[in-house]
Amino acid sequence: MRVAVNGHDLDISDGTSLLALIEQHAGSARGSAVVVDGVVVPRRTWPDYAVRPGQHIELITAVPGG
Amino acid sequence: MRVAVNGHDLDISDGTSLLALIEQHAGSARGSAVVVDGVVVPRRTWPDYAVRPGQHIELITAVPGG
Amino acid sequence: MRVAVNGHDLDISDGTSLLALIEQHAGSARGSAVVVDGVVVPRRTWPDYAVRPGQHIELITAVPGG
Amino acid sequence: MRVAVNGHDLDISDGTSLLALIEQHAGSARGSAVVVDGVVVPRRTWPDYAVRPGQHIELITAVPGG
Amino acid sequence: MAEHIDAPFEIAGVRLTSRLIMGTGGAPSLQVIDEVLAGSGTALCTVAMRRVDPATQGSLLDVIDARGIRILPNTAGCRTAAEAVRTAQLAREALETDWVKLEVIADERTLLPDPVELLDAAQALVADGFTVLPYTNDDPVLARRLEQAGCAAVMPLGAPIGTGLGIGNPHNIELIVSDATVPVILDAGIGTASDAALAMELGCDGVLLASAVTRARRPALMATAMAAAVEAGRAARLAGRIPRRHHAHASSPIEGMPVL
Amino acid sequence: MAEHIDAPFEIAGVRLTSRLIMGTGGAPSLQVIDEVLAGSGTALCTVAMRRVDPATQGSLLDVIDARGIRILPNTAGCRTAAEAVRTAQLAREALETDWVKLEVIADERTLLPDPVELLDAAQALVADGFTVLPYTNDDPVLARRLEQAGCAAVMPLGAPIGTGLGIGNPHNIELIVSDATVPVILDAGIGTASDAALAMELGCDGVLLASAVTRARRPALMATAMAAAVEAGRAARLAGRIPRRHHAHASSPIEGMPVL
Amino acid sequence: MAEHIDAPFEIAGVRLTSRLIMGTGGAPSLQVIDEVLAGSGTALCTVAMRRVDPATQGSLLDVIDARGIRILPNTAGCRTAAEAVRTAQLAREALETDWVKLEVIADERTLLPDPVELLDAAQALVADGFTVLPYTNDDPVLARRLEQAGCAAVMPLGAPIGTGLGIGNPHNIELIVSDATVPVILDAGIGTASDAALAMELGCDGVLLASAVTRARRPALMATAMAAAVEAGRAARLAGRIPRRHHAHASSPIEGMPVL
Amino acid sequence: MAEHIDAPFEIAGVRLTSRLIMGTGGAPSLQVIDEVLAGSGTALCTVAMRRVDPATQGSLLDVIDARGIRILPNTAGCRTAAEAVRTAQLAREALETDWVKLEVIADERTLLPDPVELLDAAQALVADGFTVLPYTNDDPVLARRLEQAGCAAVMPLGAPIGTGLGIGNPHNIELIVSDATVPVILDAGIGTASDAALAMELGCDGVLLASAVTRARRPALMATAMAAAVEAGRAARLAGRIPRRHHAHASSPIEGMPVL
Repeated sequence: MRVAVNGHDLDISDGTSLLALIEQHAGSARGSAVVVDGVVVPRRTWPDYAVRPGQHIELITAVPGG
Repeated sequence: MRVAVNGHDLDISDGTSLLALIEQHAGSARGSAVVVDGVVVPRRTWPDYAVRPGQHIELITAVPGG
Repeated sequence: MRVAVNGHDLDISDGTSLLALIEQHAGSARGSAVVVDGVVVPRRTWPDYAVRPGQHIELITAVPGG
Repeated sequence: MRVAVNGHDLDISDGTSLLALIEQHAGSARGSAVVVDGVVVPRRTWPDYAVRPGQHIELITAVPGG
Repeated sequence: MAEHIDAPFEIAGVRLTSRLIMGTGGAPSLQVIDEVLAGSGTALCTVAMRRVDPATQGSLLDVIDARGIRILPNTAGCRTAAEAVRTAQLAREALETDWVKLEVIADERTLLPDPVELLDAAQALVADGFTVLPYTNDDPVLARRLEQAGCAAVMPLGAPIGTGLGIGNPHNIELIVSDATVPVILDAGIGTASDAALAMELGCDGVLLASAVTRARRPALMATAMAAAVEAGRAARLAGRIPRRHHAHASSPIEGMPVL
Repeated sequence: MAEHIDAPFEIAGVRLTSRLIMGTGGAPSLQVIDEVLAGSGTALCTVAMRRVDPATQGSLLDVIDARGIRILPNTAGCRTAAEAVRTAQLAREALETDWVKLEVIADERTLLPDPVELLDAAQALVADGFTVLPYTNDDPVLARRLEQAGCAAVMPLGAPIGTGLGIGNPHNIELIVSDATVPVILDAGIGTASDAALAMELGCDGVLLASAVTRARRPALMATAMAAAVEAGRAARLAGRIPRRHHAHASSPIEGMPVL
Repeated sequence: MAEHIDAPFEIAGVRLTSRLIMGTGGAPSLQVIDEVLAGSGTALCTVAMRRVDPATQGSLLDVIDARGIRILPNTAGCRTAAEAVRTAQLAREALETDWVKLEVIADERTLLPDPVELLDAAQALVADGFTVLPYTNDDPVLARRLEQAGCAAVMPLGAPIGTGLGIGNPHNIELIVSDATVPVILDAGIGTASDAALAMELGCDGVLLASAVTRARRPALMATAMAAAVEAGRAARLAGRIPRRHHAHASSPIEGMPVL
Repeated sequence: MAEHIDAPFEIAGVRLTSRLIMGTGGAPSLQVIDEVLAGSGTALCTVAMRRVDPATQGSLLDVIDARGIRILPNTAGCRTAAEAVRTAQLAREALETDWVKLEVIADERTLLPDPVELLDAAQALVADGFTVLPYTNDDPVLARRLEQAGCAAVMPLGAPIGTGLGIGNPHNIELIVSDATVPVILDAGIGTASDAALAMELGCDGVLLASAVTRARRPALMATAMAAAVEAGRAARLAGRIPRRHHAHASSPIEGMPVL
């Protein structure tokens, strides 16, 4: 199915969990946050949260700054 | 009758107009403004404005400053 | 005859006076001074001062500065 | 006999050595220098140097400063 | 800032014949105020609005009018937008002008402007048809917000009122000038003539001061000093100063030294 | 510094109608020199002594004379007392003046004066009947020694020649002024008008500058700026500036606020 | 500022073992960040929140955690209160901390804070339970408003971010310190060690910097310099500096000179 | 200045373990001197030479020796080269060292060095085998002359002795450093830690101070502050500070902002 991750369209397998998506992109879930269609998704729900087609997902993490 | 002018109680004769009150205090009406019971009284109405007992009157003028 | 003027060898006609030399180089004698073989030559003596062969002559004048 | 030490007249017993004079004034000879009648007296000669009447003696030492 | 030495100085379309704006506070007498206004050559001066005091001798307005100087009432002493707006309305009624020097201070100790109340007051007064000249701090962002709110000029401080500390942060004044499309008037903090000249060299369009002149030992003489300094600073700005160099640069020729 | 605004400015008993002394170096043409001299209103200007160059167009002296300006020859480029004395003697012969701006520099990189050679040269020139105006550093002790040597003025630098860095050490200039009984002329380092005003506020009797004007983008305009700045700074000095305060001081009355 | 040299440094009741707070931006590599964190001895460092970039090598958080340093996420790049609040909430979710360095800038050119948006964001975040450390300008009034809004510290700038211009207006920093009852952290503008020492001498409780260290020629060495400077400045503040005197004051005895 | 952080600090071939040189004047007691020497970590301290005072309690030399600190006698109070030379000779006899801090002051009010007498004294003492460390003004030319005369270091002032005004003219100190091939020690004028750090950032090899520590409210604490400041300033110099920029430069990434 297709979703938008950080502004880029992406094909992912059906039933992918948010946790899997994050680990795939960020290496680990540590230090990351997720916004799906404008809503912050609490960390504890990531394992069971199944990504649905067409969702806009923002994956955010800590980078050097300030 | 008694009125309050700039915070001081004052006896003035009945029927005193605002214009008279101002000229008596400020010498002239030029450069002055008046607030009666919290309302700014337009300059053009001063001659016909009869002060009433118990009114709180603020007479304001320009002084050196700034 | 040959003389050195401000570091350049120069042929001038015998009997040339300092005054003539100065006027020829500086246009006028005003604002100029002359050193011949290391000695300052007073202005009043320039008309009668006959330049001699081999002399080293410095012609100095005022220029923009300071 | 009388000598002048640092500007003050002083009675000292005959035959007093410079070393004795210094130790008496400065506590110890360490860090001190002596000028007698305008001449610096080398440290090694102090033990045998007998002060003579009327000499002007400057005893100098290190003090807090700079 | 206008790039011609003889470019007129205008605020809200009104041409002023001097870039020095005078405050009238701090002088010992009306006589001194008169001398100071004369010496400064100013075309605009501020007044405060206060309760009528029957004991007052002489008329400030007569002194100002006699010299043909435009009046700029201020809202000195106001601590909230509401007070400032009300005071501006009284001044308009009293002096028949819609110009106002907007001051909204946060406390009596620093007399520094309160940025939030100041911006609120500016917006309200502009909406009410006033020509607003706000006394502000030296924050380039607040200056921009005030201009966006429709103020006719921005008047950043050099230092707190009456301190005479000069221009504490020239870099901020430069930033304000580089951004502004309305006149920038350096207001408050000026202590002496070189401070006023520097303000103009930084690109300000004018200078507003009071204490530096009215509280000087010889006020009238200081007024002439400030007038000359504003002219000097403006001319220097337009003339294009030489760059600062780390090493010396001879002003007499190196060549042509005589051999003596 | 004389405590009357209209006290005449005199060096060695000669009254000068301007406290701004102009150097003539650094200008692109005689035409610009003429405009600068006119704009500055100066009564005294410096020239350097160099070998006659037949290629030179026009006469510097004619330009200066036409404006009735007194000439002050300098010894720019000299590195020893002997060179400076010899150059001064040539200038006296050439220009029929015994005034000299004495420069004895230590190197071409800093153009800073050599204190020992400078003092030697000053003593020799005074003994030879010259009116000596020495260009010196900002050391109050050297300035005093030069005055004791009989110099007619002392001319400390604000910063190295041509740098435009302004007055690097105002404290030293104040010390020199507080000691001196001859005129103190701030010489070198001025970059813009506020620097010149500051020099006068510190108590200097005059300012000497060249590059700040001749190398400005618009020299004639900068000359007028400097003239105004010197006047402004002098007036401010005499007017007695307000003290610097750490805390604000209101210039509008605290009392009499209306209750609105 | 605490008047004991060994008084602990606390923000919101959390004790920090160093008064130097490090930004992690501007370094060429994680390796340099690690060296800088080590050299600075910091106990608190900032990070920014950005989209995950799969290309990133190594883990910033691992580096920070390995040194036992607390994380302070910032809202760098946010232009409105709404953006800043949202970013702070994401940071809380990502990093499991309710501390935030609040930045709300007005534009990319000056990176100066927007006073109105900043105050709004501070109020909203305090209400939402955050421990707010706002990056603010040097306006004493805005600093007071931020403290009144419940911020855990105020972090005024010395100069705009990354300029290295030092502390442009020390007088304002002194005013902020004299008023504040929460820690004052000098944030932004530091260029070199003496700037950091000065910040502490003015009474700041700590210093936050990034570019001055991460962009120095030798970052790790500059980190140690800053650590020493913060210590030096704090000790000097507590030791009570000598007054500035206009005239000299001998440090060797005047009396007892020998007659030689 | 040596370009390695661990490059040894040497004067006349003698390695010193600290770049902070302490004066011992101005302290209320020997006890405070001892605490100050300990806190500063200094390896070299100055003393003055005066007439023996039988009333004196305790031995300064014992205090200094107990800490293994080298002694640097000064010629404080001398007004002529002859007095200074004589005083140096006495110090050599008394303290068995040929090192001397050469001071030849012009007057008691400014305590500024007399350039001519100072240079004469330096030449005489070098000829007599002394290791001469002259206290000089901030004139780069005089500093060069002193080095040419064979001095082992040059010690320019930041400001007059005991004023605590800091470094009045950093540009001159930079010029001295850029020229010198012997150590440059900033001597006199330091008021607080940031001044000492700045001296090192300008490229000085060391700092000499007394009053700033001995007359501070808490001398021992200020001594530690100065020691840290000298280290900080030196490290910052060697680390290569960031350039001063007119405009801001972000320290957090511009890219990768999430869309929220």
